[in-house]
Amino acid sequence: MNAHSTPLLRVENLSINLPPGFDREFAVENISYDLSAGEILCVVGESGSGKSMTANAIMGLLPDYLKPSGGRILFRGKDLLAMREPELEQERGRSMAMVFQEPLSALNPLMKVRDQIAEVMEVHGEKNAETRDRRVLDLLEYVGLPDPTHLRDAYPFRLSGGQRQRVMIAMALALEPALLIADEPTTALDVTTQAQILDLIRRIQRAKGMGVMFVTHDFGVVADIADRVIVMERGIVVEQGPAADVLNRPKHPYTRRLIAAVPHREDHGAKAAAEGEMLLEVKNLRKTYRSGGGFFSRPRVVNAVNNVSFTLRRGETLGVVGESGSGKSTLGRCLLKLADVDGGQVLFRGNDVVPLSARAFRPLRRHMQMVFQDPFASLNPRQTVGRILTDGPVANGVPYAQAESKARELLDLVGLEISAYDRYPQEFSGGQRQRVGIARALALDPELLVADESVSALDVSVQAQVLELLQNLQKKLNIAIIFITHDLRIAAQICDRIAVMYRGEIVETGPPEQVFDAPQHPYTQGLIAAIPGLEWNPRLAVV
Amino acid sequence: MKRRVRLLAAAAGLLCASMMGTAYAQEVPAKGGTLNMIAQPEPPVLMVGLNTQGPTLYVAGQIYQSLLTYGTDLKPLPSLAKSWTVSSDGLIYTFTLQDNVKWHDGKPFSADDVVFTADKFLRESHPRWRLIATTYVDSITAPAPNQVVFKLKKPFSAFLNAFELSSFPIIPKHLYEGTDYRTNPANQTPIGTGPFKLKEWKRGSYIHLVRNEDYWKPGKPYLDELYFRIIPDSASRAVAFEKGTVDVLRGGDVEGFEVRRLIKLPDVENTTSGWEYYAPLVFMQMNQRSMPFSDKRVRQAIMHAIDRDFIVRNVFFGQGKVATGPIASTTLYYTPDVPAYPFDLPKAKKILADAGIKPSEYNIRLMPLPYGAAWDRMSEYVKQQIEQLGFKVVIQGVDAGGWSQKLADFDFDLTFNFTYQYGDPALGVARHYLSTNVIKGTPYGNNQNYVNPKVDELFALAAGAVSNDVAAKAYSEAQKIIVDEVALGWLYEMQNVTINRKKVKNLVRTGIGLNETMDEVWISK
Amino acid sequence: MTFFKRYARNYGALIGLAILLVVVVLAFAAPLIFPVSPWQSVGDPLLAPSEDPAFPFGTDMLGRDIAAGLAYGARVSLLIGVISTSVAVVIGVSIGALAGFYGGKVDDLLMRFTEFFQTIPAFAMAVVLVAIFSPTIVSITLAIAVVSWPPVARLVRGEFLSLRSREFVQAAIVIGQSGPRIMFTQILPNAISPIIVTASLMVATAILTESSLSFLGLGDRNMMSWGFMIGAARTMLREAWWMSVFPGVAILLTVLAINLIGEGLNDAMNPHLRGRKG
Amino acid sequence: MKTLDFLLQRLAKAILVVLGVVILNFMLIHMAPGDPASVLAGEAGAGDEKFIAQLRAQFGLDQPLYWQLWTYLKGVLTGDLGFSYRNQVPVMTLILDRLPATLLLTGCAFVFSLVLGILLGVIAAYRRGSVADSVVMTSALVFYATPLFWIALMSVLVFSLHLDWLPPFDMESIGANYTGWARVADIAHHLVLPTVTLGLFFTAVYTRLTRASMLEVMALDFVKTARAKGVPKAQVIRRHVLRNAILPVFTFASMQAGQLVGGAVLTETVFAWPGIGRLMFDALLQRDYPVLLGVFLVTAAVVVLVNLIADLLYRFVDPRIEAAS
Repeated sequence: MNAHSTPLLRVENLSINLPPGFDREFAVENISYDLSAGEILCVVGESGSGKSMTANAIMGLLPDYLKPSGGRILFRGKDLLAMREPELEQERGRSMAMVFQEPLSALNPLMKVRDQIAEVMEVHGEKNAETRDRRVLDLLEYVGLPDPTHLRDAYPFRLSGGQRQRVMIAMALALEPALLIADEPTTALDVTTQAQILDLIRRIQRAKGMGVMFVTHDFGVVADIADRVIVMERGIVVEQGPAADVLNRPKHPYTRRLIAAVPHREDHGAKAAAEGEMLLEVKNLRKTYRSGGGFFSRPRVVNAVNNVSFTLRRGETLGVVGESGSGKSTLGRCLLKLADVDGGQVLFRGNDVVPLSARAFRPLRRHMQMVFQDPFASLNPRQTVGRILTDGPVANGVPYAQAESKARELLDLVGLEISAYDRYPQEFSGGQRQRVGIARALALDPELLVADESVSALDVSVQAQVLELLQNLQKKLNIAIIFITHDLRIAAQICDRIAVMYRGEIVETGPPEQVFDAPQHPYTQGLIAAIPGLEWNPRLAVV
Repeated sequence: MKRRVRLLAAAAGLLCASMMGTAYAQEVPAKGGTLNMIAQPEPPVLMVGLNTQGPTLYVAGQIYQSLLTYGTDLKPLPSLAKSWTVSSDGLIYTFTLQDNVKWHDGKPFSADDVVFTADKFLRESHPRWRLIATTYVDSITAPAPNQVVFKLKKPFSAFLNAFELSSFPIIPKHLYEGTDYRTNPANQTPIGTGPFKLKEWKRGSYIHLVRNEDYWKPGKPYLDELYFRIIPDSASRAVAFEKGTVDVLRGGDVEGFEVRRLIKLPDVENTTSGWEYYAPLVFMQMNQRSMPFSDKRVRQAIMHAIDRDFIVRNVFFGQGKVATGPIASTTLYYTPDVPAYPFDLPKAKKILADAGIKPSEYNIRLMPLPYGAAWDRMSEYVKQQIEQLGFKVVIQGVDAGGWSQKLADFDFDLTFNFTYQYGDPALGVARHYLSTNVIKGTPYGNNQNYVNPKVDELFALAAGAVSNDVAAKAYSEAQKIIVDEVALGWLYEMQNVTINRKKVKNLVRTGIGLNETMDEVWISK
Repeated sequence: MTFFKRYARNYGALIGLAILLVVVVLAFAAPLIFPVSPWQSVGDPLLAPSEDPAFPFGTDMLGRDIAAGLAYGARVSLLIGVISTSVAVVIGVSIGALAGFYGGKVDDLLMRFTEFFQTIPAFAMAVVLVAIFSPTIVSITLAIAVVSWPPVARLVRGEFLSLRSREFVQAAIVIGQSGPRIMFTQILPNAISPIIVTASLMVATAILTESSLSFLGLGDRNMMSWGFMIGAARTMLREAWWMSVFPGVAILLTVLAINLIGEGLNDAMNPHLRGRKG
Repeated sequence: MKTLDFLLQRLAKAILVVLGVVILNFMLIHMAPGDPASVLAGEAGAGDEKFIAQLRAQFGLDQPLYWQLWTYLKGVLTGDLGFSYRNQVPVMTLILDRLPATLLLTGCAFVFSLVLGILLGVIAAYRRGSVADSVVMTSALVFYATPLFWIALMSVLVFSLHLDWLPPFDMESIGANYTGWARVADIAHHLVLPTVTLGLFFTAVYTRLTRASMLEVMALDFVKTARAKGVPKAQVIRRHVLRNAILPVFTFASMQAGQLVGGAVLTETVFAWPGIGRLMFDALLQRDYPVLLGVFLVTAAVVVLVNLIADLLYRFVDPRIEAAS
């Protein structure tokens, strides 16, 4: 630690109590770190580690029920915790600013972009409307927004996620604060957008000499942007140091575990080319969404899935990769007839399922199962795990007793206690729930499994376990998997072939090596280039 | 103790009020002024030939006039007819009309209007007149512009009683001849011969009448303006009188107990006079088509089971008098010499027991008359009393629409109703007892299905009598039979109280009370 | 934390429960406490509350005991409140569930139908229905149900619409469950807490509506109800204040109690007020 | 969707809704027992069967029901709402006579309850957990639970009879012949009690709604953003929370417009207010079907219109709507 100059920000022995009823006493406990001007400090940790809490505590934006119970937060030598609200208001927005995770909800939906940015200046004493206006224009241009004169009069809902986040950054920069706190600012964004925003933050930080505190869960991002890193686990700082040290020479076991779990293509075990029989053939599949339309306007048409064709063999894993809006989820829903198909064929074991009615298709459903994204939303909170696992077989005519014994076997298979049978989903962690979700799909002995972003809501360490489980199960049961994900690293790690989707179409298909090393389509190339921490190999850190 | 003092004070107040009333009556009438009254409920229409409900008559009585009116002794008095003669065989009635009478639109009034009214308009649209006309009238002619002659087919002792406003309002021929009376736009701008003209009717708020400058009585009326205000809530109506917003309360405008309070106010006088012609009489109607009411002993028992005095005292707050029979004690041909039914529960039970009737076997539907709170209280009381005999009683709540429908269709067990006597039993009383009047489809006949040929005969005899004595004897005999058989359960004679500020003079002069043309009313300054 | 503990954190809700318990006990025990019919004249007319210790709440113009009326009135209020709400909930849930689950044309049709009912002023509609079908306890209950189901339908539709796209419902489709089965076993149990909260508030509204109808003279004339008592007392507002004040307070307290309970249930059931872990 | 497009669609829908209401009510009302002809006959003093049959024919009541409905609908399309059996006036005249009074009363009650409700709700939310919050919310709960007619009676008792501050009934001093501002003042004086009585329940509703909505919005991310910008709390509430929070209150309020008319039935009866609520009640008791239908038709039309205006305003205030639909 640099003892010679006063750091921009110094957190000293900060503790924040949790109200009774939580699983631990402190949200953060006795944490200390420094942030100097001109450096980017990444705070990294899994969900519940307390990383966002410290960020909010600095800004004085903790919810009412959370109160710091000890320690100091010194900003340019002054203790923020001892400040009264009006003083704090003076500092907020002027000398320290914050960017949040959800760019849509972080902007007032009923206020134009220009007014929201101008407001920062207004409340901090800029009385001249013209000056404010000029500055807004400058800022919008500075953060790289197209056509600022036009865009400043737009409402937030008109902007894309990346544009909104740029507006947030512009707002934060309005008064050139000394400290910028970014709380997972890219988590809700697509990789390509994420790369741009990271780039922007880095550029601005360099130009303005700001101190940036960057909260994230993604080590790839850390590798891209951090000068220094602190790692948090359950409210405690377990390790801190320069980025190169922490990333490449982690000392604490927790850090090592986290880094080991970061997905990486090199893990891909060369698998024998799938030679199983043909299970699924998709030909020229189309799905369009129409919306709006009236007496004077034409309806808007979106080709969510456009002329998509591919094949899948037994025991094979096909990765479908794309950014949000690329149509990858719609494709998955179409295959399982959760959405109507507008054209093309889906041949399952040679029979086209598209023309089948819902009733006629129902008996076939047991062969094609799905693992969902959200481990919280995908399990009915009012049903026991046992009920969740037996509902499917029972609906397909299996006697309850048989379904029950099968369910218990499955619990064991996916690595859960048998006693989970009588418990409710709320009693389990996210990873355990996702195991239940997988068990539910397997209860019907499917031949095809569609996994739609099945691990993206999980913390890295859990993610790795679930991926491993899926791979093991596939080997054991010889199931075909369609693995839909936005994360190329994961796809590369577990898939036999990867299909890249862009605007409803498959623009490129091939084995991971080919897609990664010799991407053909410009979109794929961009996508690969945007992967965070591309240069960093986590496997080398933990050998 | 407290209560007794209050009563005494009330009595004293009453005494004072009546004494002072006579003292002021000597004053010389003053011209000008506005009289504020209440029309309750709001009349649907002011065209009195189409609607003869109380409030309609009240307002329309100032606009329209009839040939005759009646004193508090029920003797005919001149109105639009200045004189009349009856032939000795009782078949020719000749009316001579007032001179210089004009309609409100300036057209002269003549005998043609009367003939049109009697022969065309009322014959079609007036339910009572059309019966009289069809049964008794042979021809109606106008031998001279100021003379009308009615020739009857057979004598009708009540004929001369049928010419007041509610029975025989005169309609302008020039506006109605050859039109559809009900949809005639003139219904909204009533044109009569009366002392006041309609200026404005703000529905839901008030009806405003102004002085008719061309009124045929020289120098009359005294008043400039009349307001009839619409105040649907009875408590509010009492407040309106108290605050001086209105000067007159008609019987029924406020609840009975409010009357008790209001007549004690200073500068206020009251009278029960002015209802002699109508003499409303309240009764229970028991459907005699089936058991238990088809048995006269049940009806008698029920009469004994109901404390009618209690009803008068506690439900109608003393504004009534227990009725002894079908004819009101204030009207012609009344006889007190009929069987009496004092309140006596044990006796009522004994009658039923002697008759071998088991009340618990019967479910009685009791249909209240939907006319307001007091009527509801009466139903509730009667229900309790009948239940004490052991009957099962269910109150069947209905609104005005449902009530008249069910009554007209004979779909009821027990209900309440009241009748106006219209000065003569032949007009207002007989209709409820004649077997010929058991007519489905109307709520105001012999809906209880009382049938006794002897009674039919007696009523016919009385109606056709040329001599008063013959009529009196027949009516008296009929009353005895009817009361013994409890054709209806007579409860009480309504005594409507008119309350007004003392400054309002000459308000109630005749037997039709406030429906009377107010051309003699004035306000002292 | 158990459900009751969560509920008991809200003092208002506890007070509400206490008041309602008193009312319920009163309703059930009415024939025991007052063996004589509340319609029966039992004392002098118009006794003020302090005048005769036998009638702590006074008597009305026919000498009927106000206290007895209050007790029997509780029966009517609760009976009509609970039954009409149950009927309304059944109608509302069926329509809302179908509309929300099937969406599209079915939804359009059912929601248009619901709109018709919402466009007509509820109370005016209830008045017309009761008047037309003559006021009996059955017609009043049904009329109140008929005018109060639309909000339930909308609520349930909203819940179904949002739950339908939840992943666990998608999962139920994928494992081959049938539509009705999904509606009943997957979605409905998850929509039940807002329905219960709404229903509890509807009971309160139904009691108010019943009293308003009775006040207008459209109550069941064989049942002593609070609204009826106020309606009957209305003309004697100045002479006998106790005749309208006590039943008014009874309605106020009961409705208040049910509302407090509703709020307590809402607090206890609403998931985002619970401390969420994970 | 373009605003004009939206307007046309909504208008078409509105007409459909009103038409549906008419048909629904027509069927309902004619299912009722109770015959207008016999009521009329009763009012005329008596009546034999022929007389009643004659009345029935006069008003087309002897026609089959579908034919009556058809005739009625044809009339409605040409602005003819039929003829009142009882008042012998075209229904339209009767309603137009009474509608202004009801619009005045319900309009005032609407504005009163909305303004006061939002104000109190905002205060309660802003001072959440304070004494002011408890007082506001407790009184809101009490008014929410008090029967409207009882408040009406009690307020007449207190403010008119005891204190003599306010007139207990009527819309204006009849016969006083005020003109100009004196008349406005007079009507305003008469308006106070009915407006407050009718409005209190809804005030309570809007207070609770506003508070809940405020708290919900206050928990949203953009409020945190505003605070992170250093915007003072009061300004955050005013500029960011309020606008977002009262939108749902407005929507709800516009949907409740019809319920005010229901309340007007009671209020108008107690305060002798010459509006359509009372007209409806009288028409109902007298089985004056055309009037009853007319009132429902007009009420539905007004409600639909209010909703339409609210939707348009909403589009104006919330830029997202146009894009979303």
